Amino acid sequence: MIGSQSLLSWTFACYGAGAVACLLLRPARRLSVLAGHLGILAGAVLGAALALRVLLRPSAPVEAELPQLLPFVRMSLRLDPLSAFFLLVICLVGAAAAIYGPAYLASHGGAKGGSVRGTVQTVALALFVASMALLVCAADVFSFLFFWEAMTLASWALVVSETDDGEGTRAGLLYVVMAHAGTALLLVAFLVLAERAQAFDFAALRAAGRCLDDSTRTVLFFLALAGFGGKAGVVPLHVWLPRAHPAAPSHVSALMSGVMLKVAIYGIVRFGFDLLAPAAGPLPPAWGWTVLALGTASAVLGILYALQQHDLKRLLAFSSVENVGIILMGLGLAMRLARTGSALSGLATLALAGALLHAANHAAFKGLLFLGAGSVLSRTHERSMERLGGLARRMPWTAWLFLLGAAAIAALPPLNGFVSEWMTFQALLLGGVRLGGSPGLAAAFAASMLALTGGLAAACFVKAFGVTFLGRPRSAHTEKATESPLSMRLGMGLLAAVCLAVGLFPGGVVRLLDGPVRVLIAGPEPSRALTVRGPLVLSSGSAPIGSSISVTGSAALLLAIFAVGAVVFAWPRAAGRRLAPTWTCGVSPQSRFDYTATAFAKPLRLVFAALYRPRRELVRGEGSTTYFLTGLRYAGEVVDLAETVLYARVKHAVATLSRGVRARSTGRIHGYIGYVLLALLATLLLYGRS
Amino acid sequence: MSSPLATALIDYLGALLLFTMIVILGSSQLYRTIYAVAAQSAFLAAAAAVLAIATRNLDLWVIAGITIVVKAVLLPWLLIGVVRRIGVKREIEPVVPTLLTLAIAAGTVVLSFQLAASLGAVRQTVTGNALPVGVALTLLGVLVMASRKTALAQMVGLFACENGIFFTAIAVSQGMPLIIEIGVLLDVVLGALVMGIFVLRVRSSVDADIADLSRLRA
Amino acid sequence: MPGAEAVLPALAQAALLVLLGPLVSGVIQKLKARLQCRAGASVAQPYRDLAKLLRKGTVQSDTASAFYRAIPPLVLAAVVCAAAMVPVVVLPAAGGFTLGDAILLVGLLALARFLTALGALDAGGAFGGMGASREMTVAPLVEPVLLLVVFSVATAAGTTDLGLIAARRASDPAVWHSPDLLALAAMLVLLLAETGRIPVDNPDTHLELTMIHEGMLLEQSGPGLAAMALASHTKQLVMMAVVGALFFPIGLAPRPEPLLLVPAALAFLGKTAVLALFVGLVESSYAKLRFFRLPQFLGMGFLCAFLALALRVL
Amino acid sequence: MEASLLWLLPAVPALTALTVLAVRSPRRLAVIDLMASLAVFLLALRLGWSVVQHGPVRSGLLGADAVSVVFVLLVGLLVAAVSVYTLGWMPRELAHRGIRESRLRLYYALVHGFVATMLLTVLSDNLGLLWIAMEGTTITSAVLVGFHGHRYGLEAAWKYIIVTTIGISFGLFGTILVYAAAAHAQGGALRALSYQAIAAVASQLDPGIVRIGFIFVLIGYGTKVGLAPMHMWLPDAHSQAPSPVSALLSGALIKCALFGIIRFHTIARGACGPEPSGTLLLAFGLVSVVVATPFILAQRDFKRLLGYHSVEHVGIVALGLGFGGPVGTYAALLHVVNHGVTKALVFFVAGDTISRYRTRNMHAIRGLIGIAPFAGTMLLCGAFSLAGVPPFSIFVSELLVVRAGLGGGHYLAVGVFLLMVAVIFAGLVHHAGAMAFGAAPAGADRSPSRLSPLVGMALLGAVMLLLGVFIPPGLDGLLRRATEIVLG
Repeated sequence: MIGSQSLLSWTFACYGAGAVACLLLRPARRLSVLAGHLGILAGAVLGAALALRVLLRPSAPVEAELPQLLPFVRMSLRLDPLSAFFLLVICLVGAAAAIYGPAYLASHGGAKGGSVRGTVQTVALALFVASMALLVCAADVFSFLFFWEAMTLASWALVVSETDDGEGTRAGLLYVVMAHAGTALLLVAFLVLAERAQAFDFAALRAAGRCLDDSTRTVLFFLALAGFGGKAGVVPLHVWLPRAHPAAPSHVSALMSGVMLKVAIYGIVRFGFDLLAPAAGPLPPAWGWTVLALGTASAVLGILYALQQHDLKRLLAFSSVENVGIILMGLGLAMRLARTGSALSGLATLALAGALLHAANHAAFKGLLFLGAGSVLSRTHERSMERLGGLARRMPWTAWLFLLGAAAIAALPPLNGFVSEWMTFQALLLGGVRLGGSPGLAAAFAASMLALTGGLAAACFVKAFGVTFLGRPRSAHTEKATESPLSMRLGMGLLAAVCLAVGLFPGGVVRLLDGPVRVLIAGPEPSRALTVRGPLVLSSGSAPIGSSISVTGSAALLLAIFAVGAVVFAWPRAAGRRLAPTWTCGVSPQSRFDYTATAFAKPLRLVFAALYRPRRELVRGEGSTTYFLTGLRYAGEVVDLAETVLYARVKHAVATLSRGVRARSTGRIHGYIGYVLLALLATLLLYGRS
Repeated sequence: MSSPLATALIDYLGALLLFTMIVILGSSQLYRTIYAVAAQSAFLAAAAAVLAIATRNLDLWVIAGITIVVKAVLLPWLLIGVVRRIGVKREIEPVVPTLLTLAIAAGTVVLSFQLAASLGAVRQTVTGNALPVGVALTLLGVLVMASRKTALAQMVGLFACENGIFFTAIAVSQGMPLIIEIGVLLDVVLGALVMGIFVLRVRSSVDADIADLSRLRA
Repeated sequence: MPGAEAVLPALAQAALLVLLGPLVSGVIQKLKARLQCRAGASVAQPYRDLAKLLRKGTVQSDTASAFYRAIPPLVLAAVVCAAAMVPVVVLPAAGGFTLGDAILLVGLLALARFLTALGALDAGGAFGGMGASREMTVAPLVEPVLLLVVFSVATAAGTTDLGLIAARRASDPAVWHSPDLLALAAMLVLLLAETGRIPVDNPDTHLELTMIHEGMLLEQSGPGLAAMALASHTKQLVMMAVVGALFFPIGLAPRPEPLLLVPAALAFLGKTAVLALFVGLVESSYAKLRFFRLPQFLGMGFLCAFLALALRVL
Repeated sequence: MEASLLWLLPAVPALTALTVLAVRSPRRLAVIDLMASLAVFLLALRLGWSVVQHGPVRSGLLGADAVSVVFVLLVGLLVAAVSVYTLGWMPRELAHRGIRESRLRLYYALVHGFVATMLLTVLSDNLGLLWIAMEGTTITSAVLVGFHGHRYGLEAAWKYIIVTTIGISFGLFGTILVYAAAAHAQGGALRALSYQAIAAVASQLDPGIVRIGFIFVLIGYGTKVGLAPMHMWLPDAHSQAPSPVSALLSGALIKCALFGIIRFHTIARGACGPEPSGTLLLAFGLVSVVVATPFILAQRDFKRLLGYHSVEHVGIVALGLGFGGPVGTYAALLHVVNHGVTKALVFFVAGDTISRYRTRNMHAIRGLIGIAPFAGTMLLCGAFSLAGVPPFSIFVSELLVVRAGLGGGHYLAVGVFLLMVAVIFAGLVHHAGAMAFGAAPAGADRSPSRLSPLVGMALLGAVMLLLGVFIPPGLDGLLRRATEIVLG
């Protein structure tokens, strides 16, 4: 049994070794990529083991001192249960991506790229995963910011290196710029705190945070919220996300959408509940409400925009915005309820546990979905769902795994998505009852919006799966598609297994949340609060108030009934089963008859037209009359309000301003001299007199 | 020679320096400005000499001598040489209207006197009105450079500006250390040479006044 | 098995709902026929249809995937499972093992809907897609309403467990407040939508322009279709049972004893009959709404439900 | 020994300048150039070592303390890198007739004269000598700026020499005022201009006159530094000079001018307390950062872009000095080094790029990574470093500057600064990304570049990365002592 210390160092040694090996073996391209991913896998496994150990055995947290490089900061790592929980999430998806990666790069990335790209992407991936893992372990400001930026840069490299066209580059630009702006805010928040603490390490910051005055505390929190929110893709700071995430290689998209957003969530949690928490008493109520409102907006808008996407990966990216919103709802409620007294602290625990669990769940199923989309992409080289279809018969494994993910993200029982959303529902509802008045109303409204989100998510993923995998293939590539190699399926299978496990045995998983919750709020531990009626039953609060479900039980029942039904209906009969073409009013069916993504989403597009501002144009063919069409071309799109309303205007304003300023400056030397003279006179006038 | 007399003389010379500067500012004739700056340098040398007598400081004699040689003779001669070479037209058309320039100049002088007035204790160290005059001369020199179109006028302005500095240096504390003074003069001469070369090269390559080029912008 | 005494009643009630489901449909059909001055088919007709379908063979679309065959039993299983969460005649033992609450019920119904829509898309062709698209447009507008209604009642009871809610409300009728009227209104709107009735959907037609639910079943045949039909019958009754449990928890037996069960069963039949009557009347006295008018109709329900919740909380 | 080092350092390049005038063959010229530069570098290191070991060194008009050593080391490093780079750059330049072979020795002579004057500037203990040397740098570098001889070069050179000479004259005026104050305080002769002597008695100087003196010096030397609004000559000059010279101008020269300001800053702090000089530096620093931003955003010319970036970064240094305190001053000095190294590196890349694409219009430069992978990578790294992203050096110094600002409670200034930095980051990454990625135009020169430019870039790139993740204890100690000296 090796000690946690060495386990920690070994974890990151593996990542480093992977990157180095990949660089060394560069001439042998396949081998180098493989070596790199092996390193990542090893690191992920060790990291997961370490995280589990810290989570299950609440002993003293693991600490490690990094070599002191810069004279004025001492960099150190500290693995408390909260960090461990997020480290577990990172390592989980990281492992899946590492298993999945080599085959994907070989079949897709390598096809266009050549050896350089493969190597670059592998190294960048190793750095990416490692920096995320280090980030959640960071125990001082400098290393936090350092790994934060390293994470951004590595993912940026992965985004821009994937394609040669300008698209990836533009997406990367938008991404890195917004990330950097966020970092600037974080910088201020951190450094103000560090100034108060006169030190860089989190322990001192925590101590300083205890004795802040409320206004400063709130200002700092909102700075941090904006900084992290940008990275987490909170509306309206989300515009970079649906561009950058799809542009990366699919297993990297899985990491970016599934994990990187969670790292931002980690930041919010760390700041809100830990560093900035007052010594005693509740957190400022404004925090909780703001986070709740942002979460609600992100959830609804995210899924609404996801519904209208035709690019599979873009759709998934938008749905990440939705899920971050759901997580924030739980967090917001927990912030509002935490430490407000015994009656509500149980609910705070419930909400926080729901949020954290949903963070983990989203990592699992969003990772799974992105990997699935990746294998579709690598097999068909098609990203637009309009030209996919009928893949369920051609790549069954991918299809069923994707379906599992889709059902999970649509919060359908008995999968993990349902569990965490149920917890959030319960928290919102009971919280609303307990709070009463307008706060309660806000919670209730959030609950209703969450319900709406759930319904829309179901619609969205019926579309995603149905249009992509069912019906007939709508392009030649898709026609010839074949199942993806074993390693890719294994990568997906790992995450699918997690979705099932968390869904079927939530009681067991809740134990993992005890540590983090204990660190964050002084409430009852989730495993006590949530599994009062035995491990198979999930309860919100204790009876009579509160309700409970047994996903396990109902799943068993579901299975049993299904078995019975299957036997009955599949019983051999006199008139057996035969195949026949689908009924299309007598015409022999073609793939053009199938419903496309655009068609599927049209009703909702019209229902929410006020939000979408849909643009459609019909182009009639040459020489067509009202009654006789020679040809008809339809083009339509949906605009992202935030983009058009906010960003376009700001960008335009800045551009105009700078052009104006440039136009002002004539290159005449007299002007130059004049400015010097003016500066001197002005300064003398202002500062000359003593 | 007694110190009060020296102070008076310095003040008179300062007035003369200012007068010459105003001539440079106001005149639109290139030759006239060059002669004016030469005269200015002569007055400067005189001031140095006066102080030399007053303080029996040998260095100041040397400085006076160098000033006469370099600033009153060498540099004007160089300028006139350049003017002859390129046959620049005698008139200098100003960038800023001359009257406005003069108004600004008046304001500058007032400002510099006010500034000096605000420094109580130090004024004792400085002989007479040398400090405000020096400030004014320096600023006005730059004003000339900012308000004149031709390169040569700008060079004239630069020399005038440096005269102001030297005057201050002399008056404030019997001149800077000698070798520093010499080094400074050396730099002035070198700079003047380089500028002259530039002017000539631009004339020969593109037939334009170098101070008029404004292709590089923003 | 922990709490078998709690699970067995649930299963029994679910079985009851499954068995009675077709009957309710038959009754409604009979009622409509009468209102239209027709003799109409007997109330047992749905049973006959099911039996017929079960005997028939299957014709499956050649483009459908392997998953296609598994869909009907899965849908049925989901609905039956949902049925097990509703107290029909017996109240659950307090603090006992509970299978699930209203949210799980909604989730299971959503699962059924999800699978149905996928089955419709699987066959390919325009009708299935159209049905799925419309169904998934209506669903997001319906589910929140159901949840809101449940919440508005749940705030009174402090739990989302239907059994506990019913028990709570049965114990003291004073819990009946003005918000419940709004909630009930929303629930009735919802009932029509969820059971695919006019004015939301028209169960009797196969015109591609009007149908929603039927459109999704076009490619189903034989036993598969039977399963789907049974599922929708059951779902309809489940919704009615939910209405009963939420708003009229009268006569529910506190313990599974014969003496208590009989009146409870009668009470349940009475409630169901009333609701069936309501549905039948609405169906025969209203016209189907244009599809794109539905959001307003359902929005109305949403508003009622939200107001009910708001009044409860405030 | 140390005393002789002081004379040796400027003397080596000065003598080299004279000797190369007598040499004709390009090859031999290059070799002499390289030798001399390496010698300068080694001497600088030796001087730095001895100062770190035994404290300040003085002899006559020259002197070296920790502050000047920081600048000497920077100059030495850049000179060496530039010579290495020039080895491979010059032949291509000759081929593209950028420089005529007949004037080659003049070029080398001027470069070394330039270096000599720079070293003299930072090594002079006498404020008058400092002024003389700085004017010397103006004259030598002005000729280099105009070296190409086409009208743009000459225009830039004229603007450069005129504007900076004016500035320098103000600097002289300020020097004289301070001298007057000092003379008043301790009626002395030659020693009155010695920095050490003045700094020693700084507390007794008359605050009023020192304040005015500092204003003149700040505006004057600030013109040479390129602080807005006196910066306008800078993009012209730095963009028109030959690339290695641009690297020296941006990397080293403006830092030497900064050295002058720092000296007077110390005196002013002594005389009138930290308030006036700090506030002025803060104001001008902020103005520079703000003014540079729009020009960086809407810029087409690669080298002008870099010029405006120099404006921004001297602004950041001024901010650091203005925020004051140990942290701010340390950050400012560190930033001097970091920006010098990074900017020189990027100018190297620019030189290579421009000679490949035969244009400096950034809209016409595409796909550099494709045709010159190393240079392209260096471009990206340099751009990110300039934008203040870890793990590159400038991140560290900017972090410290911000920290100092927040520590001093200058929230508004920090806010504006961070906003501008974010906007500039956007512009810079946009430009760099567009140049690095995409498909290169057909006309571009795809030949593999020579070794020596790559070595030059690699040298600076390594330093840039190293200082981003690790500050050697020696350098740290040096900077700390320098901070103490600056704060008086």
